[in-house]
Amino acid sequence: MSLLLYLLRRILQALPVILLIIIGSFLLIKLAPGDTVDALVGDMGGADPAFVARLRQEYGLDQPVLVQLWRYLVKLAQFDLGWSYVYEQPVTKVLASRLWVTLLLMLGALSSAFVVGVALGAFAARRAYSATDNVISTLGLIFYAMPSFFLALLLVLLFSVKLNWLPVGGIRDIGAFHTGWKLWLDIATHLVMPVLALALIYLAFYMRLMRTSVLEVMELDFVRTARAKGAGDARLMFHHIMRNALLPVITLLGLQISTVLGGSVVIETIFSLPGLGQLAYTSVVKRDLNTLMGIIFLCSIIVVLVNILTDLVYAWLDPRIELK
Amino acid sequence: MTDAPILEIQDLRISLPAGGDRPYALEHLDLTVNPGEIVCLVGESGSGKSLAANAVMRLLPEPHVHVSAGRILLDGEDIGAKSESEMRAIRGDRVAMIFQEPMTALNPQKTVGWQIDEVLRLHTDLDRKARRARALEILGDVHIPDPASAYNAYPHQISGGQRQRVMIAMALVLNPRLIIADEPTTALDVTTQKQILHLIKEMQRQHGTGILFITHDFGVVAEIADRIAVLRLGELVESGPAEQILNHPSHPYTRALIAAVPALTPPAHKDLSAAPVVLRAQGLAKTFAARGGLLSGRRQAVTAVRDLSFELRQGETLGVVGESGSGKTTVSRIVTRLLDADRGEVVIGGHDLIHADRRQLRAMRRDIQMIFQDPMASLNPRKRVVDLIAQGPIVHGVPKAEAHARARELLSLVELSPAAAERYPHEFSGGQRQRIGIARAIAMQPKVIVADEPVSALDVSVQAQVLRLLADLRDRLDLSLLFVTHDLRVAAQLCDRIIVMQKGEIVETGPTAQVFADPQHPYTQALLTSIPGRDWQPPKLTDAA
Amino acid sequence: MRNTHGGLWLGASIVALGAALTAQQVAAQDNGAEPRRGGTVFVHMNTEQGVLNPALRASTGVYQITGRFMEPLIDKTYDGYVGVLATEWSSSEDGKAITFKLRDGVRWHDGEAFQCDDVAFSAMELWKPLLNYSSTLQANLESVDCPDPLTAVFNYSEPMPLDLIVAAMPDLGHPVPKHLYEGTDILKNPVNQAPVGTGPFKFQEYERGQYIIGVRNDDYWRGAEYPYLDRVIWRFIPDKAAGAAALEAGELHESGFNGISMADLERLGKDPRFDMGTEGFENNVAHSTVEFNLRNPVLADVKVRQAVYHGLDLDFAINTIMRGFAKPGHGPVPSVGGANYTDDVPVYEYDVEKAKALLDEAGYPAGADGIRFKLRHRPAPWGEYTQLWGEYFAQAMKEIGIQVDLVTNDAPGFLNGVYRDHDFDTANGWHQFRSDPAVSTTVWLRSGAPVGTAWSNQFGYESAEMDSLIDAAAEELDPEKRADLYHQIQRLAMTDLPVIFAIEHPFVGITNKKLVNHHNTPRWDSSSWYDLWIDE
Amino acid sequence: MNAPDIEPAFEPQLSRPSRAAVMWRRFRRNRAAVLGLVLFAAVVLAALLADIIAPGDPLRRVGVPLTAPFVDAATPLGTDQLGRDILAGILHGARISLLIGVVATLISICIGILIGAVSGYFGGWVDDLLMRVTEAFQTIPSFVLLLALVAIFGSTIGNIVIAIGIVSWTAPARMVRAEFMSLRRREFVDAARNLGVGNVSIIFREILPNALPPVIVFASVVMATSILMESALAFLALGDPNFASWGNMIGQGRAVLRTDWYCTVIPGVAILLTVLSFSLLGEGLNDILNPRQKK
Repeated sequence: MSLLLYLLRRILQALPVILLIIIGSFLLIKLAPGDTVDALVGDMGGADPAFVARLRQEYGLDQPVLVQLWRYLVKLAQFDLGWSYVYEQPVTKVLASRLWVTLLLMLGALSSAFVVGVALGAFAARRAYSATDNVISTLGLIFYAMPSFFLALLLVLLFSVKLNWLPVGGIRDIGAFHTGWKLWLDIATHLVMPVLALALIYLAFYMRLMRTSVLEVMELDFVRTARAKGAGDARLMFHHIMRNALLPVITLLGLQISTVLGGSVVIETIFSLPGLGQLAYTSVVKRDLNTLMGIIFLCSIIVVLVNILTDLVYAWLDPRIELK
Repeated sequence: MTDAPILEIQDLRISLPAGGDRPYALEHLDLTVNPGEIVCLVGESGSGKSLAANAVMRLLPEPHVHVSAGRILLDGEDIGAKSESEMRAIRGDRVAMIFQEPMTALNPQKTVGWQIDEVLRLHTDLDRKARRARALEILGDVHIPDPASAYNAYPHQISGGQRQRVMIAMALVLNPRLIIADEPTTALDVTTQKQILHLIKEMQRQHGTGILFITHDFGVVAEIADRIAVLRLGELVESGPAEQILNHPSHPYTRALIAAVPALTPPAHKDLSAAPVVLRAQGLAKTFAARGGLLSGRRQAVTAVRDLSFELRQGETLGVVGESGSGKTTVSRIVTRLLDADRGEVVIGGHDLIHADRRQLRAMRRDIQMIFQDPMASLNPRKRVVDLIAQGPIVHGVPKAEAHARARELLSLVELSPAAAERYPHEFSGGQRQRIGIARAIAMQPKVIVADEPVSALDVSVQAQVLRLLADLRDRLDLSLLFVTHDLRVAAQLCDRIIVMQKGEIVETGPTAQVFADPQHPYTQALLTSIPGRDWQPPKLTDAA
Repeated sequence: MRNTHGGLWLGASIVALGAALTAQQVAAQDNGAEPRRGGTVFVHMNTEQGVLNPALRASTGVYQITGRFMEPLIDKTYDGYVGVLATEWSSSEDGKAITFKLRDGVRWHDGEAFQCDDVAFSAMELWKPLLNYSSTLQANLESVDCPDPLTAVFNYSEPMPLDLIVAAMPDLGHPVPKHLYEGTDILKNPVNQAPVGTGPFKFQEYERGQYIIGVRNDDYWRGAEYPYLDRVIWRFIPDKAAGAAALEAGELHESGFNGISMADLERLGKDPRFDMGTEGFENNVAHSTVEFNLRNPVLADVKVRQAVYHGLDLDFAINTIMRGFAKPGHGPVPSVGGANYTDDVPVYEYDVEKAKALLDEAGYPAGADGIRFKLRHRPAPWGEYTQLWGEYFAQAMKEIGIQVDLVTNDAPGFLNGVYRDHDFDTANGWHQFRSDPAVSTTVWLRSGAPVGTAWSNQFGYESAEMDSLIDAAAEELDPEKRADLYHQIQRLAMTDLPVIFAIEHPFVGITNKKLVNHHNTPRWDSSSWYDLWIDE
Repeated sequence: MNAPDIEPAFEPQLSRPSRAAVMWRRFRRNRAAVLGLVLFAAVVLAALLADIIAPGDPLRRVGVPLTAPFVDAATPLGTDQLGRDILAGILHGARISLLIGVVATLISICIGILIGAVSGYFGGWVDDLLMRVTEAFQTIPSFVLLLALVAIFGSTIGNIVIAIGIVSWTAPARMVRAEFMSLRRREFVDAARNLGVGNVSIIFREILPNALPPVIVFASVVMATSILMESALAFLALGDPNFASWGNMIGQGRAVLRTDWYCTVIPGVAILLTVLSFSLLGEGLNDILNPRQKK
């Protein structure tokens, strides 16, 4: 019950933020030169004036901006995200077909970056200032310093073109018409490189933070207590240090979720993954306002949910925090 | 067996990393702990006493800090020759440790039961049920009121005293031969401290355990020690039976330390009823409200101070005494208006500080200055000493050159070299920093100085010097002091009158001598009887001025 | 009723062709093997337009997909125009009535018969009011009569040259099934995304941003052996490098319209697994253009524009940016424009000294820093090569003392900045030629288009002479006279230089050699692929 | 007998080495940080010497397009698709990258400090409001916002820098806020208020200098991400083509990656090394400014 209340309160808390985002982004897009009709005409290679004027009227783009905003908000309040004039589909449908790809990508990248990063970070901290530590830390930094697209291109070159192990792009082998577990296996194969490219960047973050955090926790009194109790190194690490050291890493995980969403733009482009990141970019370029607003709305909700989730995990890890 | 010493430290030397202040943290240390004996290792900060304890557990941060000479024998076995896994079997089983700060010494993420259970799991083959039974039993032994619920509680859910009981339970659960207690009561309130000391003694008597008790507080030493060893900068200066060291110290350092312990004899009562009232507090109240509502969740409202009134007269030192949570610190903040009171007034020089507007407030700040508890935290580390001291006058319109010149004069007034002016706070020791804090306060030529635990973070010997300086300045400059402290010995030393606070209210007030001699309120009585070593009268050592 | 000469000839040849079409004589690249039934072809799509109705969106990006599903009345082959859904066409003497004979026995994918009603509905409800470019072409269309189910008569208020309408039909003459559109909001009709046509493949599935699947139409009018393929799958891969990698990995079979970068085209072209070239794109030649804003007083001086032309090293541009797949332009009509094309126009060869002299003459001497004046240049955001063009332009202009600041924007920003706000000095982009100058080229040079119309006259160029030539050409029925008028237009455009038609280039495609019978018509990527088969 | 010298004289310990020397010693101990400093110095040097080693406009045509490195002495690192000297591009690009890194970081840190300081110092509704705004910015995927800003306002170098600044101020703001929230409870702040020092003065003169060290360390991260962001923008063809930037070089080189790898790889490595140098420097700064007890 208290958990439900907590969730309700968190969601209510998020509403003004989401509203702020919606209004802000709407006005921002409206500041842009050109609208979706211009973009459509650009794709078509031109059109005559009557055609253009008719489209504008059709899409309601001839109205004042504030009227458009008001109409949008009214529709949004009824959970209607509107119509995408670029995809000629309801935005909900456009988003639904993309969301799972991005979620898989993010989940895969973040979880592998998190797990490996935490493990390597803890390992490096145990051997702090040794050669092993230096190698791990430096490799982490190099992956972090490498532009993601550069890394992605190198991966494609190696694994797809040279070795022909992995498909170059897409989310599944369309012509194969796989079903069941074969389909999932196929999707997994397609996600290996994108996930890797995205994960390697974030890996460095988690690794470095975990290393610092473990080093800090190792200095704390209760670790000394545990040692005084006769606990061995492994026990210290797993029962006493790791769990405490995870706290800042969890916080970072929550904070980074939107960054990862953004970072997936480039990755999705390179690997032709039909995800939200690529969609967001296309929507900006095509001024597909409804779709873009839909993405931003959806992202906000994801970010809010993930943040609530990380807070719950945090509270679970740290009994001192009370969910109130 | 019974007479053989549990612990023998022979000619121990602990090396520090190269490039430090000194090459050895500890040198030529000899120490013996016999069964059923409490040996107090006494020293000020930097004496190396905690490292000695860690060396016994072989928990030094090696290789930077390591034992470079001497032997440590536990029941006659050299622990230096043990392998790491043998050491692990010893730790927690034959030797246990109790730390200073029970909050940080317990893993915040594990329940009390889990943490006691861990000791049993590591060193016994008991099954889960048996371990649980043993843990509950030991929790009962250390007088935890409800062992079953404490077993499932997290450390933050129980009080500080209970936490230290849990630590003791954890140390005792396997009946170790030796317990090393590293300042186990320093972080506790006096009344709790008394109970914990009592508990340690009781346990030691029951189990015949040897205890190596590390402390800086001679009051505590007097309370429990069988034998005493005094350390100074890594060297053992004196050791012997408690009675001998406490009453007949021979080494000058020991004598100086003992001389610095404030006596429990308040100064003779000065009659100040004729002196003008410089500060009058009337009906002060402060509640820390539950913030927010829907958007941030509810917190319990806490009443820190309720309906508090007192007067401070010219030249008087008024002590505000109480344990943590009594509201004494809130009083100091309200009176200086660092915190806004909910109700009441504080009248200084005919003006009410609480309701002063921005401009009046700024002018009135001159009249009431503050000396803070933590000499490191209260000085901006990025400012030079001269800027720190001159800052107040400059803010109030004194030309910079003049303010700086005055600041330099003040340095000599607080017995610091003028060269100190150009230095940064981190280059000074704690006592020196507190002198800078004092100089900063008097630079404003205030009518009232509020001192919030000004010596509680300092070593005993330094404490004495700073207290002497304060008393001296008060008399020379005819200052009025509002002196907030938890330490009754310190209060007895300096205060003309005291206010005893409990849970935001004054329970007793009166001239210090009178309160000490004949406390009326049960709480005051409890406080006074809890003063460690109250029965020990530090000897008058003529040579230590 | 009298057929015009060209119309008669064409009509006759089409009848012959139509009769012989079932034979396999078109297989230009036929490797001699027997065509194999079955298989799936994967096609690379660079852009995604969301609308799959060529009668609503005239764009190669749409044809590339819908070409398999929906057929035009007339298509273009290397042998000229051939009937697809029409079998014959002719014009009345006054040029105000055009008659199409329709093919018998053609059925929509849903089983309904294809009839004149469909053509009439499409022309009046879609081609005339809704289809970009077609609106201008069909501006004078008054009605379409159906004297019988297989005859459609288009009635115009002004003479309509048969050449023009025939040339326009492959792109702008796709009928839609009337029974699925009538009485609906045409723009919102879901059939626009799930097309129902008469072509060799039936639409099956469209996953936005990912793929479209077309499956074999077992009831295709050309006969049961067509098409050979079981399936065509289009994959949307906007990233060119990713597209190239997918081709290389064998995940795609074909990419057209410069869907991958020139460097990768060149590289894969050397790979024995691929055919690479401009065959099959002849219908869609484009000009890379440098456009002037004549509202700028500096650029209003024709000498300055000539100097700019002289300053461009077109051979360099052709060889580096276009990798040799291009040639210098000669005005608004490209060399594939047939009779309407002429190279008898003024030319401006690469000559830096001459350029400088012209600028001096125009009164813009070089300053102390070697700079004469500055230009704000907007390169069109149509991918890598317009961007490179912009940077090359800046490079080249610096050589003759003109400082060029590049202003980049995305597509809406660019179109808005150039066509609506005229906020540019120079711009570069490309301009596609659509079979006949009257379809989409002359509108660029004529004055009077409303401000803001993309690919209209953004230069602020106004020439009464040009306007009257354009108007005359649009209504001239005699092909020779028409051609002559277009020659004059080209000469005038090359003299007045409101825009430099710097180089003309067909698009380049790359195809896996497993495909047989590919790129065997001048608009192959937009055609039906009924005879394409895969050898694997 | 005199009182023993318990507190050694009231003299400060004058023999201490100067602050700078201490810092340098701490820094030097971290070998990786020294490597970072060397790399950073190399980048700065490249930027400074660009006009001497490769004078003239780096965007002009100097040779046959797509000359491989080490083939022509005039263009030792080769030329790109338009015959531009890659070496000149790398050297002049160092300026652009540094410019983008430094200015974008300054912008984001300044916004971050302002918002974080006000929010953390005053708390209450001011904090609530500013934190909602911060959350809003943090919730929108920053790269998407960046894309939108640049796409909308045009890819001039100024816009790019400002846009990067706008999307990256939230982390510094939260950091400054957290610092302020803990520092404002410190006794030296109370001491200043007790002396009558005003809010603005307390924020900027008392608290800020103490809150800065972690922010300065974090600035190296912002700097690194700024450069990465610019390169990602350029990769998506949203760079400013009027300047030779590494991102632009990669973006254009990508088209010829498979045939002429050096057009992409050389600027790619330049970015990698520069970002690496910032990260390593950040580590070193961290050692200087937030020293831990342990060696």
